[in-house]
Amino acid sequence: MIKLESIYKNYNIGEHNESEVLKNISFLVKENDFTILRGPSGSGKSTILSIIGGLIKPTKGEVFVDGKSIAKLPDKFASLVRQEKIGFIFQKFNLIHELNTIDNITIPLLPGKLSRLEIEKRAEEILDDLSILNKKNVLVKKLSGGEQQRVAIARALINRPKIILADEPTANLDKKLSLSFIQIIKELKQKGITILLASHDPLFSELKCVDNFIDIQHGEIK
Amino acid sequence: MNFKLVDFTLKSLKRNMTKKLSVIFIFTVLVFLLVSVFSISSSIKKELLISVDSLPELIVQKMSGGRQTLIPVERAFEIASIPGVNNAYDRVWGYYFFENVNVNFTILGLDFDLETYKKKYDNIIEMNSDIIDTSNTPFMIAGKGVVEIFNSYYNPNYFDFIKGNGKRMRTNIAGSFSDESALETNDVILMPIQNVRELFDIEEHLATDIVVRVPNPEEIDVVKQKIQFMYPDCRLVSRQDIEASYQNVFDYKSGLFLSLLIAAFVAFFILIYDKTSGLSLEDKREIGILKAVGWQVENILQIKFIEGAIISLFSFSFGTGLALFYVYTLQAPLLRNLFTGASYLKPEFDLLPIVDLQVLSLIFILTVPIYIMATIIPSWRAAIIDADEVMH
Amino acid sequence: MFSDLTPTSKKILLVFIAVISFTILEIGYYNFEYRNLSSTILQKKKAVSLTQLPDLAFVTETVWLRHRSITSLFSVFPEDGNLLDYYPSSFVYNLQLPNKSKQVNQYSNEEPRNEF
Amino acid sequence: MSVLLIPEVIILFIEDFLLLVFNTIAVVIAYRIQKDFNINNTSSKQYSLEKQTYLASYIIKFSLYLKIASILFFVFTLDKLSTIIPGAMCAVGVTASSDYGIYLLLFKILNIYLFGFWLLLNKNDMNDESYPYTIIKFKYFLFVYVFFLFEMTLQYLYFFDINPQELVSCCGTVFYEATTSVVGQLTNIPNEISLPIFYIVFLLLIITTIKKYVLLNGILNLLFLVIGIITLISFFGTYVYELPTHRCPFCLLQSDYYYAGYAFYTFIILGTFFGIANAFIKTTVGLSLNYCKFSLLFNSMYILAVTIYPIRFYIINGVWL
Repeated sequence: MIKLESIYKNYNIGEHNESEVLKNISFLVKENDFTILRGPSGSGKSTILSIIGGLIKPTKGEVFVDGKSIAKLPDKFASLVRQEKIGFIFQKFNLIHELNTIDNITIPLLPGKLSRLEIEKRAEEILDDLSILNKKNVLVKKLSGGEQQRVAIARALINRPKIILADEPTANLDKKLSLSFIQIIKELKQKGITILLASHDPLFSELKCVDNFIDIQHGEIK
Repeated sequence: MNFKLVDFTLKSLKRNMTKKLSVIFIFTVLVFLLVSVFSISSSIKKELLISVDSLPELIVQKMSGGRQTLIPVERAFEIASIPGVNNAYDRVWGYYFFENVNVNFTILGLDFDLETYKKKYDNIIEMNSDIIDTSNTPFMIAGKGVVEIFNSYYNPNYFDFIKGNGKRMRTNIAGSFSDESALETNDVILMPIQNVRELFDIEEHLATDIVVRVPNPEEIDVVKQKIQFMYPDCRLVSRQDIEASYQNVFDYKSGLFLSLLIAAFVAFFILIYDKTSGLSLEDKREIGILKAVGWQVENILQIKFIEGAIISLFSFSFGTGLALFYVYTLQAPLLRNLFTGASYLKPEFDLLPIVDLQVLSLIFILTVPIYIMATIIPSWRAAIIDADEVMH
Repeated sequence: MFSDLTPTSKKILLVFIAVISFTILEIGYYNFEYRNLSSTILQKKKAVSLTQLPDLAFVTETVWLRHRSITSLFSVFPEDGNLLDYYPSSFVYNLQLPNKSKQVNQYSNEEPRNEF
Repeated sequence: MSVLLIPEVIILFIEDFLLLVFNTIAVVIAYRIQKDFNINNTSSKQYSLEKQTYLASYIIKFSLYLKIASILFFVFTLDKLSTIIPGAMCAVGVTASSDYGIYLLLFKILNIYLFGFWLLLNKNDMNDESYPYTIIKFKYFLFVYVFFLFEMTLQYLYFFDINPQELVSCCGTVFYEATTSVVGQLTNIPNEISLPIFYIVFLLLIITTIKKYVLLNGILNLLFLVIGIITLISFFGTYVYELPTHRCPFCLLQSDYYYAGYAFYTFIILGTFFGIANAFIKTTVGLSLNYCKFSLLFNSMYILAVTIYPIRFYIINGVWL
């Protein structure tokens, strides 16, 4: 499902402060796998996720998402891949605070062809699964940390993605919320979604349902 | 037309309304100014143009040394004999300067056989005919402004003109023009011809100018050439010339006004450019989120364009609505003096409520593209923000 | 189509359409009002056909007399050399003098240009 | 008193200045892109070039819309100028009042076609992941920019050259046998020849559309545009005016003929635009599109709209004009 081949990534190439963030990263994530990228913060985990998501382009190397090489895709088509196949969950959730829950969740599908009614029906189903349907019209800034996290998850699921990329999802959650997050991830795995999660939270190490651990140290696979 | 994007744009407009309000305000004030100035000038132009076809087709004036002099009356008979001219009559008229108020009255001589005038112009002249029948002293029909001045300065029912030789000529006020034609006749005084000749001591065989009536418009140029050929010292002013000069002067004035406004358009462009490109961190973050969840650059350009279109259409129609109300209902209280100049006689007149769609489309084509052009580069710069930097 | 709009944006659209339709109605109203002004317009026409004088009585007491187009040619010169005249019909001069060549008179045989 | 102080003329100049500034930005981007745009390398320069393609296409798209609006406005200005220029009854006289007039009008229409072709090319380029035609389309835009500059200078020369004191001849003489002008001779082809050609070209258009000879269709569309305008002026126009001597392309736009001209010109321009665009894209880029359908649709609407007038006239009066 996701295949990286000798990915290199340097920032501000050619200038004095050129920094090599990723060196020769290659790994494979099979269909419906739950993989954890482990490593201290600043080791390039989120850069890898951004490259897989098509947000940034690698300096060298190939990236295959669902069998399609996206490294060289122009931004227009990279965004299309992101919209159709990938759901992003960010560390700081990155929600639009002035909009209410349902508006935040439906954003990814607005440029698409679906009518608003279908989108809202789908959003309500997801909110129901995550049991925050009662907060449908509440402004996001009024929601608690856990609820915001669930809204972020709902937004990632709205376009029925094949892949979920989560970047430090439990970084600013307390233990109880992290456990409930893991519970949600397990349900997603049953639904056949491939999950790639980057985190340095020890909580994930003892998880049984994790198929594969990849350790990243200073931009290299250990 | 993706209405979901329109909906998203409208909601984002509502969210950062305070920032957008300044842009809308600037745009509306500019449109308000433009529409009101152009509407006033087009309604005054309309006022002139409606009365142009009752002007004489040709006016013959004798010139010497670049100044107009009196024209021999018998020339009128020769001109009348030209085929195509149905009648040509001489006119005696001039200006009378009234020092106390520093005003010039236009005194026009008419051969007043009352019956033809009474029925022809009764609705524009309020005659009190008893004065005329009884006394044979000179009488006059005066415009509204003239009558007011006589009431306040002199005497409500007569006025003593001072002739060239210093003697007084008492003239009774026999009637006045109606209010509606104030703008055209506010300073006009009609008097019998012999009284005007007496006042300006013009001999019997001379006149001020000659009016030539040519019923068939095609003939006017031919008749004009013939008269020019007959009297090389005369200057001929045709109605078509006057109409073209009305058109010219208003284009000249509004053109001048527009070219002075170019500085304002440049300022408008820069203001809009700077207002739309000043993206707060919050806006940048929002666009980053949109791109992160799968929006393409084109989608963001689309919502920026929709936002621009909504703001420009709204401001344009709001500005136009206000301007039309200001000009035609409130009669443009301040801006009007810019056009009408200083006149002691203060002709009160209403601006003709003529809304010229050509003027509105002219202003639309002027302001909206400037606004959209000013937002092209800022919206593009916003649309290509790297989602990745904004995320962390 | 309109089902894609949420209530809040419908409100904003309503305000937007209200302003536009207000302006359109206003334009219609003024044109209608102009139509029933025909009596005053007739009076203005009659007044001018009686006095036979162009221009409007805006400015009366300054040095430039009202019907300048019909009287002296250079009265505005002392004010300021390059000042174009104030009065509408005074522009007759600009059109009048140079276009003497306009008429095909016996002096010049210049054909009017008509390459198209 | 030169024409320059008329508000419409000033606005035309402001619009053109805006177009000039933004198209110059677009051409600078076009030059940079066609020099070193390569989809495969992943340098940050390539990335920024890719971003700039959005700016260029946004500018050119908006320039086309503004150009269409400004050509309409240009015709209105010509109509307004006709009251000021002695001897000109309608816009034809005003265009004839300076040598640059007719060329300016032709270039304005030509530029709309060229900009339109670019946008069609751009749409197809953007839909393909590998951005295949980017370099070609921006090389083409350099070529279009030259025409655009040409039009700007022509407009500048034209409005400075108009002299409101000069007597001009209007459509009466401009389109008649005695004229020496280029367009005059063109419209003097006798109707017996131009009409059959007009209908034959249309038949050929139908055949080439069915058989998908794209290149031939494009050329025929070009011919159809020229013949269409000529027959409109010399034959169909007279039936709209119901006056055999009145041959004028602009008076059709006036209100007393129910703005028939706008319908005619929109149909013929749209029809021929899609036809020629189809051929153009096939030749430059080798991508065959199915715009022939639209071209045939609009061309047939044009033929229908134009032939109704003589037939109606014949039915009512039972005699040809």
